[in-house]
Amino acid sequence: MEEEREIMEVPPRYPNFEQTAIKEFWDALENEKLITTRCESCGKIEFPPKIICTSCYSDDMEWVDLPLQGKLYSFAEMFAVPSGFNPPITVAVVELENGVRLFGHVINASYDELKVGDDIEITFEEMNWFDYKKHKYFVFKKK
Amino acid sequence: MEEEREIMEVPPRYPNFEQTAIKEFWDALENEKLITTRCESCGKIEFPPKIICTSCYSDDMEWVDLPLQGKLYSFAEMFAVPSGFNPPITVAVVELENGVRLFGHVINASYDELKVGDDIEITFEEMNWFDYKKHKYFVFKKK
Amino acid sequence: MTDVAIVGVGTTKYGKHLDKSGTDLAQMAVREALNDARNITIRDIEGFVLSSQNPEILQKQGNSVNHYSEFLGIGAKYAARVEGACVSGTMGLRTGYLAVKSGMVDTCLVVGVEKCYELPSGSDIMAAFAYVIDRDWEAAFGSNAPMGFAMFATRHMQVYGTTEEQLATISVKNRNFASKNPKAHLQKPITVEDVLNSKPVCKPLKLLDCCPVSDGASAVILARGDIARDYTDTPVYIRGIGQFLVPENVISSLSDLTEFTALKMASQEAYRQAGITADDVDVAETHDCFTIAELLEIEAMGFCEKGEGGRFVEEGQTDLGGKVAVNTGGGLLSRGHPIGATGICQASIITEQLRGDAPKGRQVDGAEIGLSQNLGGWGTSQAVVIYSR
Amino acid sequence: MTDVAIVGVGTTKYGKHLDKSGTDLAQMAVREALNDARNITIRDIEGFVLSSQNPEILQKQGNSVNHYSEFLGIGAKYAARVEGACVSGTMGLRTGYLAVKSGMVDTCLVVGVEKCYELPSGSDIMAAFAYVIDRDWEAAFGSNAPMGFAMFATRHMQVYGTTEEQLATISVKNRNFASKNPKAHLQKPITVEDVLNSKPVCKPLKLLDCCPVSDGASAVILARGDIARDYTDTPVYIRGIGQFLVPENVISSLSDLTEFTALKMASQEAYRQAGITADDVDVAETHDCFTIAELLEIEAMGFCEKGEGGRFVEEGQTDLGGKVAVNTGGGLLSRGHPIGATGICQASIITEQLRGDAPKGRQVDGAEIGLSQNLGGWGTSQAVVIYSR
Ligand SMILES: [Zn+2]
Ligand SMILES: [Zn+2]
Repeated sequence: MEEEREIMEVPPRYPNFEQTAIKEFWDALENEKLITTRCESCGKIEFPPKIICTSCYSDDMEWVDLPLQGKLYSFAEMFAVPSGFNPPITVAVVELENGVRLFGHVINASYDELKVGDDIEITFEEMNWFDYKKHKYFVFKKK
Repeated sequence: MEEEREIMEVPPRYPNFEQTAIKEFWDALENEKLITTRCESCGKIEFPPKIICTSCYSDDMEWVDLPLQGKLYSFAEMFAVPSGFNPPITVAVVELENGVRLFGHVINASYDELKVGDDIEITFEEMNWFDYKKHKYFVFKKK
Repeated sequence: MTDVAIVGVGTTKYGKHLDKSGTDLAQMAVREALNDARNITIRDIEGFVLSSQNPEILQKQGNSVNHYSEFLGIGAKYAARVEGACVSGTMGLRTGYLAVKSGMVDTCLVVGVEKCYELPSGSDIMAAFAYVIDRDWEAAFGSNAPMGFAMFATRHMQVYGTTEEQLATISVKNRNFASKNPKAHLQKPITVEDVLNSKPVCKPLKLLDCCPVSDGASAVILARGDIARDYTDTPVYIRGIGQFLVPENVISSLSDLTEFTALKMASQEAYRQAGITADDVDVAETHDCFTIAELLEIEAMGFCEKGEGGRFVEEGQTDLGGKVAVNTGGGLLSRGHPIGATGICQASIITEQLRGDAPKGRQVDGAEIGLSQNLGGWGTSQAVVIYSR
Repeated sequence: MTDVAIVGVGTTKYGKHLDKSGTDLAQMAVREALNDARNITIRDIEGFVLSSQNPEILQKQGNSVNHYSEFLGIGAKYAARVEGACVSGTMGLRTGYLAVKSGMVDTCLVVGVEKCYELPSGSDIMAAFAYVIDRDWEAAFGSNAPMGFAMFATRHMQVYGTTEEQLATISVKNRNFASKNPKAHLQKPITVEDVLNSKPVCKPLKLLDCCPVSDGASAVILARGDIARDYTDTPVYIRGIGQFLVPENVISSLSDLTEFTALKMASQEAYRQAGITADDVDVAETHDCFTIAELLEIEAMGFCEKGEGGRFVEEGQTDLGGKVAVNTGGGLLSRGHPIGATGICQASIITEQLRGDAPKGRQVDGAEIGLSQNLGGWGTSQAVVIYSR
């Protein structure tokens, strides 16, 4: 009834793991550690990591570990995905124990198996990146 | 003394010769004819061709031949050129006998052989286009 | 300060315009706007705002305000290309409004245009649209436009019990309006079952919960209030414009996925400027890029309570004869969404409504107060305009 | 209507910032601007304008105003990304100015940023810049930025006898200023011979007639004139802004390749608003993307007669102690040209001059009236700002 609509490419997947002020973050991921920045002046923990605090504008930022436990805040299941991914992909926003939220893939559940509030564990998996290599990134696992 | 600066790519060379409201223009070039639009309401001759007059906004446009003679209005010689071209390229703005100006390549003279006001003849040559085929376009020849 | 009025509007049909360039479409829309006004030629217009979202990727063309100025034949003493993803149109309208309001120009042409079908495939177009998403922290993992709105839908459904049927109702209503709008991209009526049975795009959203990809251009001519009647017998005045952009862009950075927080602020500001409340609005064009978006909008703008949107649309309160008629032009869902043009087209549809010129089946009887609402990002960049005769 | 003042300025060093993202650079510039003002945090600022030319191609990132709002932590009730190729910065400044002037916001942050060296090669960067040129009627045949300005140079030289040595003088002067500006991209002094002997890029222009490719960000904080002293002891007021965009974009469409016609109109408008003439200007930052551009600018703005620019610069009239000091920050030629940032950086340099804070060898003694001039396209889109204490 509707005309067919093809879906989905995406821009090259891009983070540059070498030329970046947050190289520590990418290096930590390779070691299956999840870190972000905390402002030493006002205490704000931000994700994504920043070189300057978005609240008080201090540049005194320290790296801190993020908890690897959280709860499902919302989720979706993508049937039309960019090249380089195999549909369907379940994606979610997860709220960590300290209130920080992350976006990523859910690796062990489809849409109908999930509900808001589900307990989630953070783990790590290799993904394809713009440099045509595989790099580790965090993913979500329903407990 | 200065750091080396690499120069020049260019966006894909793009005109779509089939899906366009000015297909007549591209078809005419293939037959070594140079045409543009004239507004039947106010008489304005415009290049590039338009589907609606930029002066009186009539959409009553007719195709007319452009003269193939003109004078050199200004010129330059490019040593850094996009891929697909061989440097150096002499380029020019030529004013036709009816006042219309065109931009294109000068095929038979370098910078030092030219001066403003030189007599120019319009001719046609094949060029590479985004569809990876060759298409004819107008070029300039110093008389 | 001076009032600002809309004195002319024009829009192309929205859809696939395979044989038209972006500049062709813009010329067609501006021609209609100039003809809709009187005593005005392109040379009489002092300001020029171009709203286009991504001609760089979609058309491989930058410096679009200058590119379009040549093809539109407009010289301008205030000019800007204004971009804010899907809210580009209303950002541009507001910027043109400021240029007139501040006395910088007496008249301003605002043109919205997007030419999508120049790229060779649907995949390329979708890749171009994904540029609006944060590259490193979201798009890198495959995020696309339906994804973000599906996240809102999931949470709204789980927290408030909103149903897929209720969302489908929105799509059906807007298609019904579009069936009476010859300029709409998709005009064939659909049923709730059609929506529910359409293929999943991003659960819980299905194909008919999503707007199509459209080419198109729309234009409005703004003028100082005190000279507006030189150009039309039926000026429509902009009574307020509210906008809000929050410091949230990555989907995981959004503070609340059950509401458009920025829209609550933008609409309150617009109401304040216009001296009205939500109850006063007779007709609204809202940004229904996905069905869930329209639902979140009627809640955020106060047409109904938070969480009540599903029931409200089910009751027909957003249809003709309801509390407020929403998307009588067919909405993005059916009229189409040539990105930069959408906010301008909304203004043209409200203008038509307030003039009483919409056809039967779309005209809101006695419409006095109109509203348009346009968003960018994940609803994180919002703009609301209030209009009256 | 209210006056509009600059109450804080900040800028990163311009150059290759391989380890910084666009958002990193923007944060650095805004941090400096917030520190330059007093009694103000990011949460106190009501408006946000982002000027960035082509993050779509250069950084593969769209919806930049929302992307940057997250990293800058700014919520805004007026927000827009404003783009006009190389004049994006001053278009953005003027748009922020209108938002304050019209009373829409009390304060507005205007950020200009361009991140070029994220692309893998110089060829890719140059390809990205070529997007500003009309795709079908000019770029398709290899046109690039030096080409258009070389066309002006050729005709100006043949019609008025302007020489390559005179053009070189401009580059030497600006590099000398840059040698005293630690934020400039290129700081090592050069001679006329260095310029003449540098390799041809597009005859008659050589490498040292051309500005480099730079990363960088600049920021200004605008405030209503009546509250400006809450934020600084040394507000610098915007006394006039003139702009003009002509309906010409393809190089062959330009009416006159010996002058910047649009700049004559933009500068006259700026002078009119400020109630001054060209003779009153003490210090000017102009858009010297190529040496010929600065020459055309001093003619178009009336610092000297048309055709006299070559002699004027040769006499040192645009150097310290001359009739008007031009590009005391080093200009685009040496300070660098991170496209969207340039117009904002010009405002910050004029602010420093009018505060008397520029270092010896760059400070214009007793500078009272400052001017900045920024262009887009082939000089077809122009903006001029007049400042004073
Ligand atoms: Zn802090
Ligand atoms: Zn005509």
